[in-house]
Amino acid sequence: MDRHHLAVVDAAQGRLDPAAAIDFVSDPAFGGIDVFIGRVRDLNHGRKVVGISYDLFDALALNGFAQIAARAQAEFGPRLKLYIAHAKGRLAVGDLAVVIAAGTPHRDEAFRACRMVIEAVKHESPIWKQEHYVDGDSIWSEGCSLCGDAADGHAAPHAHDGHAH
Amino acid sequence: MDRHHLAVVDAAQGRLDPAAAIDFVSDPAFGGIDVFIGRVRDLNHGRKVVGISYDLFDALALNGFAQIAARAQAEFGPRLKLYIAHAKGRLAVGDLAVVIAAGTPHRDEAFRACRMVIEAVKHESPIWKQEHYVDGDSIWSEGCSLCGDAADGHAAPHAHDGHAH
Amino acid sequence: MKIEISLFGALRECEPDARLQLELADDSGVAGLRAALAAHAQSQWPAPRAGLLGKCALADERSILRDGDALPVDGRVAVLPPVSGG
Amino acid sequence: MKIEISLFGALRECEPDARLQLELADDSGVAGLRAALAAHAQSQWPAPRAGLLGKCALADERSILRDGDALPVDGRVAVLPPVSGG
Repeated sequence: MDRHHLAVVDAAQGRLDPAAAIDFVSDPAFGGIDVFIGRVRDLNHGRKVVGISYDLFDALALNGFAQIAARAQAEFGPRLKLYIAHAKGRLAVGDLAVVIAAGTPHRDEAFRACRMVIEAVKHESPIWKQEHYVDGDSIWSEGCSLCGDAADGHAAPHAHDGHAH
Repeated sequence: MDRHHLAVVDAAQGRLDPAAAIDFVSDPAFGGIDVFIGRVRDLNHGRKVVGISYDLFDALALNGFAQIAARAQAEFGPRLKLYIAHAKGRLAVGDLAVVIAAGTPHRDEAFRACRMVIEAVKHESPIWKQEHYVDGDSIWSEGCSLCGDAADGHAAPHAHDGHAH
Repeated sequence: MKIEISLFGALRECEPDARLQLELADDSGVAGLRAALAAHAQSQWPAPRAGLLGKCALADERSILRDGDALPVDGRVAVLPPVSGG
Repeated sequence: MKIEISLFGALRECEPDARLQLELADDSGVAGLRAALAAHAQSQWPAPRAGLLGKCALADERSILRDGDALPVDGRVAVLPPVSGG
């Protein structure tokens, strides 16, 4: 599916590249591109963070990205181009965890598609985050259970157990 | 104001640079960055476009960008970093007309700030677009009058005369 | 006072270098300038451009000028057709 | 049949190489696997990890498996704790 670039990028082998994302979703017919970049930040829930390790079930994650892209295309039109890339492995503060880009003829669809995709990636993809703190402690984030609504493959809003998204 | 980069970039002297925008709004405390890129597309209202000339009243545009940034900061918090750059002069299809980037601790504010800023830039800034068509014709776009609501400096929704935004 | 007027967008081509000067009484205010400009456009510009003037805002480098405002002390005013950035 | 189970996230450290094998009747289905896995976790894993299992989904490489589904023919199943990507 050459309108969608879907990738899991091992931190040991490369970095996420917003410029590549922008290039990929560019098209002479497109006036609007929206790009979301998620970075590792230095503080979470009041604790000093030194890094994050991401664990992924790669095969299911990539199949899930393809399903998310198909849903976005159904909602925002067949011409939509999407770039979805998530990092895997150990990242430092400031490293990029996720890059989403959406290109469309007009800007409204670009914004909405990009937002829809990042929400779906965060709530449905088999990705797990372990935060490493300055005091040497490490904690796996609580996250969203896939047993409920999300297990149907829909992006239905669901209750969260007080964890940050 | 070092949290805001505001620029008018003459096409004869340089290009808009999304990577510079991303760098500018990055911060160790930020987890979310949203970037909007507006490009010249090859078709508008069914006519083949070969390029666009942008005319700007630079001084007022930059003062307006600063006001828009101040409003965004009032709405999304003092830590918001913003990059607002608009091209001026003659652009070809695929060239970048505008780049907006917003960096914030969490992604919701980044998306909303970026969207608010591009809407304000499009509806309030003293910028005029002349489309050049493949048949040699050129037409100034109809645009939004600044006499009404927008003249108060507010981003109030207002009726449009059937022109595309 | 002499008012130096800059034209933008579709109005640029109405005057050489997209500029014109109008002489106005010091107390004529923005409303007076708008009236003088309309009279000038009516007689000098092609009809569609003169008609566009009704949708134009007037401004200095800092903000839009309302009809009740005084003329800028530096005598410089911009005529802003409906905008179409982005 | 032999089921090869992969563990992810907070459950990785519960087994060497984050894997375990369980022997199940061919017709036990996903519900049977879930029960066998819970029994194993109850006896072998520290309590908080075993408790996490109740919030976990089971999946193959293509999709989430529901309790009524048959076991995957290739015998490979992943245990997915609540997710926290992005």
